[in-house]
Amino acid sequence: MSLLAVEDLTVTYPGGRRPAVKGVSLEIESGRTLAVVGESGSGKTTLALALAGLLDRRARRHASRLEINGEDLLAAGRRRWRQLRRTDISFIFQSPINSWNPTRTMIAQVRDAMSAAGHAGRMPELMDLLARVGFEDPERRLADLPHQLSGGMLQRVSIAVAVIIEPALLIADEPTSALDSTVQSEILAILGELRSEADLAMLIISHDLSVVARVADDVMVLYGGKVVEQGARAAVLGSAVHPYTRGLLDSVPRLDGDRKILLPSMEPGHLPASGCPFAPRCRLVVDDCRRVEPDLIPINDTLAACPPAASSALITT
Amino acid sequence: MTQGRYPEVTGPAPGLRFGAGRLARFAKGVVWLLVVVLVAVSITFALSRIVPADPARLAAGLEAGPEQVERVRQDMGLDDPVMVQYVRYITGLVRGDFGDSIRTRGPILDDVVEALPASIELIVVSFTIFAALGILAGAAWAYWPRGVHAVLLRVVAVAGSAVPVFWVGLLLQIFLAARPDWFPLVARLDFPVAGNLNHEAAGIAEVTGAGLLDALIARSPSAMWEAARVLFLPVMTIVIHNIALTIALTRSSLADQLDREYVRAARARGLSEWRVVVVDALRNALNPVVTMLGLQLGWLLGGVVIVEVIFSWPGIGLYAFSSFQSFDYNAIMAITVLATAGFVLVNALVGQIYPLLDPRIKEAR
Amino acid sequence: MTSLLELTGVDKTFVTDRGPVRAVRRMSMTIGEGEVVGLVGESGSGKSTIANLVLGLEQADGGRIRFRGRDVGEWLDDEEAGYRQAVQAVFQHPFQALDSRKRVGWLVAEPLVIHRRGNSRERGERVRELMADVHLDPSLVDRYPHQLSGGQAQRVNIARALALEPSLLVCDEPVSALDVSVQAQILNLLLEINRERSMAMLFISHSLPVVRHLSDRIVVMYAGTAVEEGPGGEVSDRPTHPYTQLLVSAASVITGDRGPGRGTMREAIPSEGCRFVPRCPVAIDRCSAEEPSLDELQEGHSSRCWLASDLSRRGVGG
Amino acid sequence: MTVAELPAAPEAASRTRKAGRGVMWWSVATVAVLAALVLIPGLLAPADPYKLDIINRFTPPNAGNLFGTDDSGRDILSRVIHGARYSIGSAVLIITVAALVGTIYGSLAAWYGGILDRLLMRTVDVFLAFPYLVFAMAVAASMGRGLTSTIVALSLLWWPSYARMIRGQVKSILNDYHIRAAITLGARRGQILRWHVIPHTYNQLLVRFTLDIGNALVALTGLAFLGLGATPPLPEWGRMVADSKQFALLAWWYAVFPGIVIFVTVLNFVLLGEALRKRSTS
Repeated sequence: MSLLAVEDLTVTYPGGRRPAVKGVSLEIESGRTLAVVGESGSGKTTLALALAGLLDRRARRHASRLEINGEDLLAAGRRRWRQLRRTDISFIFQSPINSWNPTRTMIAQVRDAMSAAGHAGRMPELMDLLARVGFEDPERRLADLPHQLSGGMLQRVSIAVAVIIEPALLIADEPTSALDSTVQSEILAILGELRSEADLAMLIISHDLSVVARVADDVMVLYGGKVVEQGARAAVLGSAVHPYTRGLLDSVPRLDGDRKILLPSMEPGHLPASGCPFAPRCRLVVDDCRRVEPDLIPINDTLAACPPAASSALITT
Repeated sequence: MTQGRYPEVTGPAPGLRFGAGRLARFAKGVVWLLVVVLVAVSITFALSRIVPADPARLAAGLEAGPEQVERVRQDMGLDDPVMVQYVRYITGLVRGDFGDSIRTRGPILDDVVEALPASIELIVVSFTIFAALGILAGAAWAYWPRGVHAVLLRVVAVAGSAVPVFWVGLLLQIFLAARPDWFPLVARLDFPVAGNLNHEAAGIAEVTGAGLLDALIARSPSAMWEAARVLFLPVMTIVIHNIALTIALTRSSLADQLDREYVRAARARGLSEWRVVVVDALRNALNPVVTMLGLQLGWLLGGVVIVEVIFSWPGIGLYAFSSFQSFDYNAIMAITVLATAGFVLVNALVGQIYPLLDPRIKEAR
Repeated sequence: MTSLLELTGVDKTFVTDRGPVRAVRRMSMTIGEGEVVGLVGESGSGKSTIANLVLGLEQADGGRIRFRGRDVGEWLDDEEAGYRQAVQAVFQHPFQALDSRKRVGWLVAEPLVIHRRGNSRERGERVRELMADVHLDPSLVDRYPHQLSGGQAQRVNIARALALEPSLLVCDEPVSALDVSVQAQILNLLLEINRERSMAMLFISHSLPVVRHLSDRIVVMYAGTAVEEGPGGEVSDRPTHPYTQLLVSAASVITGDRGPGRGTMREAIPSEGCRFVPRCPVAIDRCSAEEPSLDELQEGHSSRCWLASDLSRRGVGG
Repeated sequence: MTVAELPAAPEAASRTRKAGRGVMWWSVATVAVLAALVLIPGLLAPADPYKLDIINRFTPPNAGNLFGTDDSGRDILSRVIHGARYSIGSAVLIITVAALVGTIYGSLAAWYGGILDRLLMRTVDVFLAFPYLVFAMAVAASMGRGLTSTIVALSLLWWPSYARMIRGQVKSILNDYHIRAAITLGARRGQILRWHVIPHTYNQLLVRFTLDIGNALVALTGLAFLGLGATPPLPEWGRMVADSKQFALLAWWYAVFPGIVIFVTVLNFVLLGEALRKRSTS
């Protein structure tokens, strides 16, 4: 049974021209990692927040199913969500420096978090975990204020605090994009290690395909609030069919690529009010795309929301 | 590149020197206080010497002949060169001597000491009420931004700052003290005496001169009730006028903090709303509020004049007003100096609060 | 290749409230006419300070910066306009670099007005030309910056920089604030510009793949100084400094390789010896005692490491 | 990177924007009325504000005297209308002088920086440390009572806050990225200041100016209440309320109506200022 199961999740902000997240369905099993890929405006952060009950009060959420550990959470109140965040769901944010109160010492905030989760007595264990993830001399350094620690160190604390409560689900929203590339790979390695040890389900959100490549089992590509393609990591990264996914993959400069050639790049564009959100930028666009919102259909090894891609895939194979 | 080609635009700010320490900062503060007071003294002194009215004439009284006036002038040292007078005044100040009042004919310091408790009582009580209520109301407004209370608070915040304080005082007097005589119209009429409460009538001893405090010391509930009734209208006048800014600033500052990512992150860690909103966000939001409250407390030292005049509150403000009315320039100078020093001191104290609210600030200004 | 920009032994120290910070230490590098040099390093490595020094926004404490053989500081003092026309810049934050109260047309024309090029009709003509050069829709002239997308805003910045036809373009992280799909467009545009106008560029980025894609030569910076320098392909394919090797392995390719494991996380930078020692997997005793110099291993490929020749033979991950 | 993913709520925003625009138009209209009072009181006032009529003193509000009459039988409404010139006119004058002096002073400090900046701003700090009411009393006492000396006193005390605000603003604008961009384009000092710095101060300056006219009005009438300011028989608003004090129990309208006019006027400037602030930040 899936640890997290979501069906047809839609989140709307009052006055938004289109929903921030529209009709997203996903499942994650324990011990597996789902990566959600998307650029700014894709609705990926909204999705993550919705799954932790952290949406803004003005946001409206609809879904036909929302279950964690088999528990139906469609009607869960704020109290229940808070309880869940103390025991079952952990969240890691993008900016390590912004996820801690700048005016209180780290140790005070870490203690707050531990006692909120009912683990006040496990501080020594947390220190051990911190030391294990490469945070030297945690007792002393945690007495500092957040701005006195580097981004990499702060993110290690965030991860340690998130993991020590032994959650069933770990949601990480761009956990490395504010960090330097060498630090980034260390953080990813730590996340991967802790995940497989604790056998928890992980949802990682990123705009960076190299991050996805490194940690994901399954990949889901979001554009304009809609899932445009999803599948196993190898399939999405290796043989994606949706023009947006392809475009993303192609437009990343690679170390082993050709030097000083033009990268295949996508047209700039906006989000249309109706039809396929990607239509204005798409090279496969046909009239239907502007009228009908395409559904996910199996094409080759993945599910993709692109009928024209399906027909061209048939032709090429 | 030569110096000064461009405005100072780039690079981190030139650093604050290290190891200055508490003592050095304290010394700096004292020097600053002295400088400000000296400037204030000098300006008011210069002004007082171009007063169109002749102090000697006033001091001698209207019936005095020219010879008498001349003698008074000599007694007061007003015929000396201005610089001599200035130096004499400053040396007097250093010894704590503000000179004599023309009006009451006693040393000004005595008058001031007598009037001070009543003013301090008024200021402290009003300040505590509007600061506490304002922060509370502003915080509630920021946390629950919609609803009837939000509309109400907006009205208070906008109207409160627009309403002239003397007019509020008059209206309160007309509609709460005169028609239904729920409250005493004015504090007491047998001015000048120390204290704002008729201690004799209330049957308690006069210890500090501040009615409420004396009633507390005497443990007399009836006197406390009387003291509170006396205080009510003037305090309300000050609160109505000052609470608006506190509410508005607390609200915008807290709303800003509640939008920050760390608040969401704290919620994500399962912290209770109380911890997130009060321990984390509100504490951070108080920084600009404290700055403003410090300034307001400073202004109150001067602003209390109007309220004291309306309610005949026998404090330093009323004393200043009476001195001004009778061109008692020595008294006016003394009050200017004291109020300025008070303002600087209050703000120095406020400077000590910043590091408590935000430990990133080492060097408090 | 004649050298256009030359930095020799440049030093820059900032005084901060936590004591002095040496942002740049004895940094030397050159850029030839029409050459694209990529400067790569992590945050705090001093790479942006280099940009500011070249642009005269900061003053070096020591060493020399020469442009066309002439000291930049001197040049700025005597004839600033001349230097500004020759050296232009594109910054990291596309929106912040544009005055929010001015329209696109005004912004693109600004350099022409400053340097008194043409009358207003000719300038209008030139603005249209420039916007076409950076593939901006001419109908955007009346927009304010906040009405643009990130990619469009960065194009406006590039158009402004091109207006004076400079011979060197300093690009300080020009794509790191942009989405991946937009990033490719801007990289392509810069590549076109380099090709069509043979404009030299100092291209600064924290991303090795991005730098490698665009650059003829790569300079790797660590803790304020260059640790490796060489032709683009050489540095990324056969890195000889352990830091470069770390960068290469961190920039793992998409094909599914899980990348490197984690090293120990030490961030302190020692004040003597090789600055990289605390993070170096191969450091020997000599490294902590004595800082290596930037030595040439092969034609045009140098490395600041005692073990460089061994490491170059063993290759990445050796 | 993808920081601004949460879309603002455009609908709610547009609702408040509409309300804001309503407030703004209302305020602008009121300001126009006030301007008329200041410029042509003679055409608007029903009676002569100075004409004594002892027999009809303390007439409560009626059809002939909408606001009633005062202790000398003068028509309060007419006095209020004529008083606008003295009250609002003085407030505008004070703030204009303060804003002008403060802006120049603050820009100089920010632009040159260094020792000059420190020196200039220390002076400002000294001025800001004076408790204004007491200080104004001292000034007025020495210059003699009257509207002029109060205007001088308040202008003297008001400019430092502008100097501080403008200095802070210019400083922060000079640190903006777009200034670096302008420098690298080769823009000269004057051009940077003219094109890229000063226009960015307009919004806040305008907001502050509007709010401060209200504040100055409160300060001015407060001083007038203490007998510092307009001398009788000038129909200045604060003076009128002050004069009414001793008759407060006898003729409530004497205190109430001029007070309401002051309140509404100040409120109006506050609302206009807030509306302008909202417009400039959205």
